Amino acid sequence: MKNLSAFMIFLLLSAAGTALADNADPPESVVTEAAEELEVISAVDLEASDTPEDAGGSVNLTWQMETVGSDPDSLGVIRSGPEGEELITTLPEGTVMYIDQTVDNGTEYSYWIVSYSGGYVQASSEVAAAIPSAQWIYRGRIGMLIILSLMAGVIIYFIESGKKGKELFIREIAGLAAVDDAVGRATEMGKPVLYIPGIMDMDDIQTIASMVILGRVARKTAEYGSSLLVPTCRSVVMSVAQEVVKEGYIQVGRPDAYNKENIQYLTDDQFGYAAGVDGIMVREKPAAIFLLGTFYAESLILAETGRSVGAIQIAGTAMPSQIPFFVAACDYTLIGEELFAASAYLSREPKLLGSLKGQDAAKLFFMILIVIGVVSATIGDFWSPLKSVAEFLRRLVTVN
Amino acid sequence: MNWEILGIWLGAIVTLCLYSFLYRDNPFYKFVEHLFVGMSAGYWVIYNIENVLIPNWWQNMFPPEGGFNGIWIIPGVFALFMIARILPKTASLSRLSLGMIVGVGAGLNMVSFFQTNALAQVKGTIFSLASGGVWSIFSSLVLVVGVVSGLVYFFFSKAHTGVVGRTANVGITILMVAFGASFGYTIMARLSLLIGRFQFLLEDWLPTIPRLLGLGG
Amino acid sequence: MRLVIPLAITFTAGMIMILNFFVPHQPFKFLGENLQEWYMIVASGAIFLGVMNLMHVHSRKIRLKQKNWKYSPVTIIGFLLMLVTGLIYGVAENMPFDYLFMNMVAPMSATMFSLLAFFVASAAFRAFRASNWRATLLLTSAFLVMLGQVPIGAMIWDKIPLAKVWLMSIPNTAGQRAVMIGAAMGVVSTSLRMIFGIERSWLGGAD
Amino acid sequence: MADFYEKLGNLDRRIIFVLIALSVMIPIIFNMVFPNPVGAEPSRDMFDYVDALPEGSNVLLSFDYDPSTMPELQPMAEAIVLHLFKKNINIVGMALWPQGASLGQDAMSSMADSLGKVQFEDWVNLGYKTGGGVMIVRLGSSMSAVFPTDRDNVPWSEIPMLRSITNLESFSLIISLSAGDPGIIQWVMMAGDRFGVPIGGGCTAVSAPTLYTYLQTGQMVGLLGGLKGAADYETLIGIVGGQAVRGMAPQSIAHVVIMLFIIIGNVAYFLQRKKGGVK
Repeated sequence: MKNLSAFMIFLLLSAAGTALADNADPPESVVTEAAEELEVISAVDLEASDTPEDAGGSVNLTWQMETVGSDPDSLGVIRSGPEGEELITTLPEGTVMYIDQTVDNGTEYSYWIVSYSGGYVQASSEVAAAIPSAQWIYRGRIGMLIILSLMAGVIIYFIESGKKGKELFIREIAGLAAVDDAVGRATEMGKPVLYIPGIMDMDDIQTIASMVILGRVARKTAEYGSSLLVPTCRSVVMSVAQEVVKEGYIQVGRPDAYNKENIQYLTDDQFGYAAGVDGIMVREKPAAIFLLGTFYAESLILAETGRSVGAIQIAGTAMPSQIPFFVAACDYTLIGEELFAASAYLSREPKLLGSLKGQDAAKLFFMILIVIGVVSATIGDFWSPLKSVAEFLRRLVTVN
Repeated sequence: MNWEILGIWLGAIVTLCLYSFLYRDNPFYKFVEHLFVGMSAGYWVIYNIENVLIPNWWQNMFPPEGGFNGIWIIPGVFALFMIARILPKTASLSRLSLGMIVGVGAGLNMVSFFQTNALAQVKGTIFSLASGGVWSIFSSLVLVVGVVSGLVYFFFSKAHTGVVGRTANVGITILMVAFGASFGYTIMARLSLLIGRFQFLLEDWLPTIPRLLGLGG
Repeated sequence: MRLVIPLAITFTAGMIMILNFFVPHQPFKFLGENLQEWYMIVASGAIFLGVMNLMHVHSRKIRLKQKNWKYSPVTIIGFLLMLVTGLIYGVAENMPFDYLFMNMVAPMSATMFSLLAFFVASAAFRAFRASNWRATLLLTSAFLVMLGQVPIGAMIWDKIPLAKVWLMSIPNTAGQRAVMIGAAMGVVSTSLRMIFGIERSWLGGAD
Repeated sequence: MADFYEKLGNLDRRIIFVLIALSVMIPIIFNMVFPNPVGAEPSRDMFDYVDALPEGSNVLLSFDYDPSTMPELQPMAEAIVLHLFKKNINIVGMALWPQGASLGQDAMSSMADSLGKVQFEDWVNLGYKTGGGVMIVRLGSSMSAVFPTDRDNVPWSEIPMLRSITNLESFSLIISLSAGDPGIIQWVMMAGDRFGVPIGGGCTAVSAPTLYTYLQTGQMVGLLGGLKGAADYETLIGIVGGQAVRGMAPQSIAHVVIMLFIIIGNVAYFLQRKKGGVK
């Protein structure tokens, strides 16, 4: 009982305490008023400039706030242009930049920033003006544009010279030399050939390269008369694969042997696809498996299962993280660029071989760039003029 | 019916069925494999409708604030051309869509690969060898020699004999060391996935068995 | 003619994407941004083509009573289950579609992914044999990195983790860079062949 | 006998599968913890650098990850926060990833509660800001311009511990726990290279190799890579049986099993070749 009354007293006291605390409010507001007597700070160093490297219609504004004084409640951006003067936006206090995207190219606009406090404009900045315009080039990408055009020019030059029938040498690529054997073995054993074009869609350049190789493989399987299975992870890839394989069969005069059902879509799901392909591998027991295209983690799931059914496996990808698994689990692996060289190698067409020579020239260019860069940067540490050479080269290959 | 426990059981059953593949192909794996293919295909159809077709196409064409934006008919038409493949008569229309897809892909890949795979890597390789101690200089040298000789390995129009052959040999050697290292390094990440699945089976699923049998809480 | 129009579209689309990267000016900005989205829409719309093929293949299997046809209904039912729940209930959390995804599709994905733990082991056992000096290097560097990853490496010699870091940061970086730069050349050349119609077999056309 | 070696060399892979499964399962069931000696690794460099910071210094801790990479990065976050608090170093938390801010809050507030550290005096969470590298450059000129308030909208000027902080140069060290982009790379390029602030960090195992180059060039003072890095840090600051260290037990056993198989495979291969049993 005693406890209870003590508790009641405590409750009463604490309620009173809260009331007292409420009463303590006014002094605090006095403090606030005192602060308001300080001048409200305004924006300074306002700069307006055309947004660089855009399609126009945009002006960048930057400013700083004064440091001494009381903070405003909010900031307003005022623009004066052909449509007259208007408040274009209100920004929270502390903001120091704004991009106005409601302007027309070629017209001059003036801007100033006002500080609001208590609902009124208490301070205003200087005026700054800018004329928005559109640019024709990203300046940070000029170096890249030059190098890219140069390479494209060289590659196209070699393609043209290839077309003219210039004899071109190409070194042996073990994985591609084995394509015939692999298809031949499958035919002898009366087992199918399985072609896996990676898990990415048709916009992926490795998939595109893979489709080109599929065309060559299809011709071989048509010639030898073995069946070719192509499960795909994307609908568009399935469509292209159907076209390519059909064409391959037509070209060697075996359109009758083409079976559309062999080129099927499974699922867009990475691991659902892996599960489905694993199933095909253990049930159809292909004698040759091609894994060419873009692969992610599923690479080893496929390659190990393929290995376990005793197939000859030829893999190829430009994904640096997956190459090690293919190297470990497949008989032949096309590493990186070798995948892209495959269509030229298999077709032996002069114009395609020419493009390989163009690629070599491009690589040579980069090798020389690296060597000159490293040498000049190293010597530049002791003899400064060379340092600027290295700096120049680094800037050349920098893209912004 | 306890949906949560049912969910755990469904997850555990499909997990165990898929693991049975490690022993050999069997009806359990076949069942779950077929289920997986079907369900995931269905999932991606819905995903594409919900995350691409509705927000990126339909709502662009018919903005929620009203009106009609005619330019979005174009991708719709291209998509229809693609689907027109099912009828032999209209099949060749799909080539137009394929042309567009491959064009976008080729153009986009060309610049992005050139920027991030070529230029950025070349830039990263231009540095002074003369920094740090002997070991650091040696390492930098290995890096530069590795990149350059690796590129020589990829030369197609020169036979790998003589100086080119020897350099290409250095290149393939460094590639092999790199592949080995990368392989060994990834094992940990793969094991983590397996640990995650076993934790699910041992810590989430197993405890539900006594509960279902009415033993313990 | 049956190749000219598609190739013209490829050329135009490819050039727009390239110019879009270098030129901020209109109309390239507008076209470039739109084309990417259009591509996404077309590729997404094409999924119907894929699933129609999937349904066709499996119903045909059932009809012709091909090998393993008894499993084909599972695929069809699984597909319809997701499709119907997704269309009726939507994709919000705690709805049937989400429930099926979280409790079936996601565990199946995670389990397939985790098979890799077994496969890296069997691939390592079989492939890492010191049969020639290159294979020996592959084996040695893999072995050292594995040792460096786990405490036992540091127990044997405290420099082993350092060797791992060196292998990963020097030879591995060098190898990856060489592969990446080389591949970029292959990509540029393949893209050029596509954009300029030099390679056209992907359209099913003669080359 | 050559027959035996051949069999050994072509061992059924299912035996390997069983052993891998067991080596992961047993440590989980028995909750095993292994000792985790730390060699001369980047994680030790990281620890040494933090350990040598004087009491009362300010450290910027950026939580640049999201829940999907929590298993690797959250143990790091907790261990680093604990270490900094124990050393009486002030922590200014922030995030380049939206969900990082709340993950950071979890790590800091739970450690602060157990060590009696006071918010706004010993630690503060400024929250998430978009903009990545560009935003970091702005931090180099003025922190309060980018973060006028902390995560809970407490104004900068009302937080006592921030009085001594003007820009990035006010920090003795910046630590980024990074799951990708934006992350450590942006901190190194924008904060480290431009303003000369030492950068340390932690990252997922997958991205560690790319970041090792920054250690080589001295652009980073140390790095925790993946679960192993987290376990190292836990060991170095003396946590027994921490989250990351526990996760290392199945990893260790499975790694050893795989290495043993590689050895067996090679021994069998050589003995077989010696007997002339192989081509």
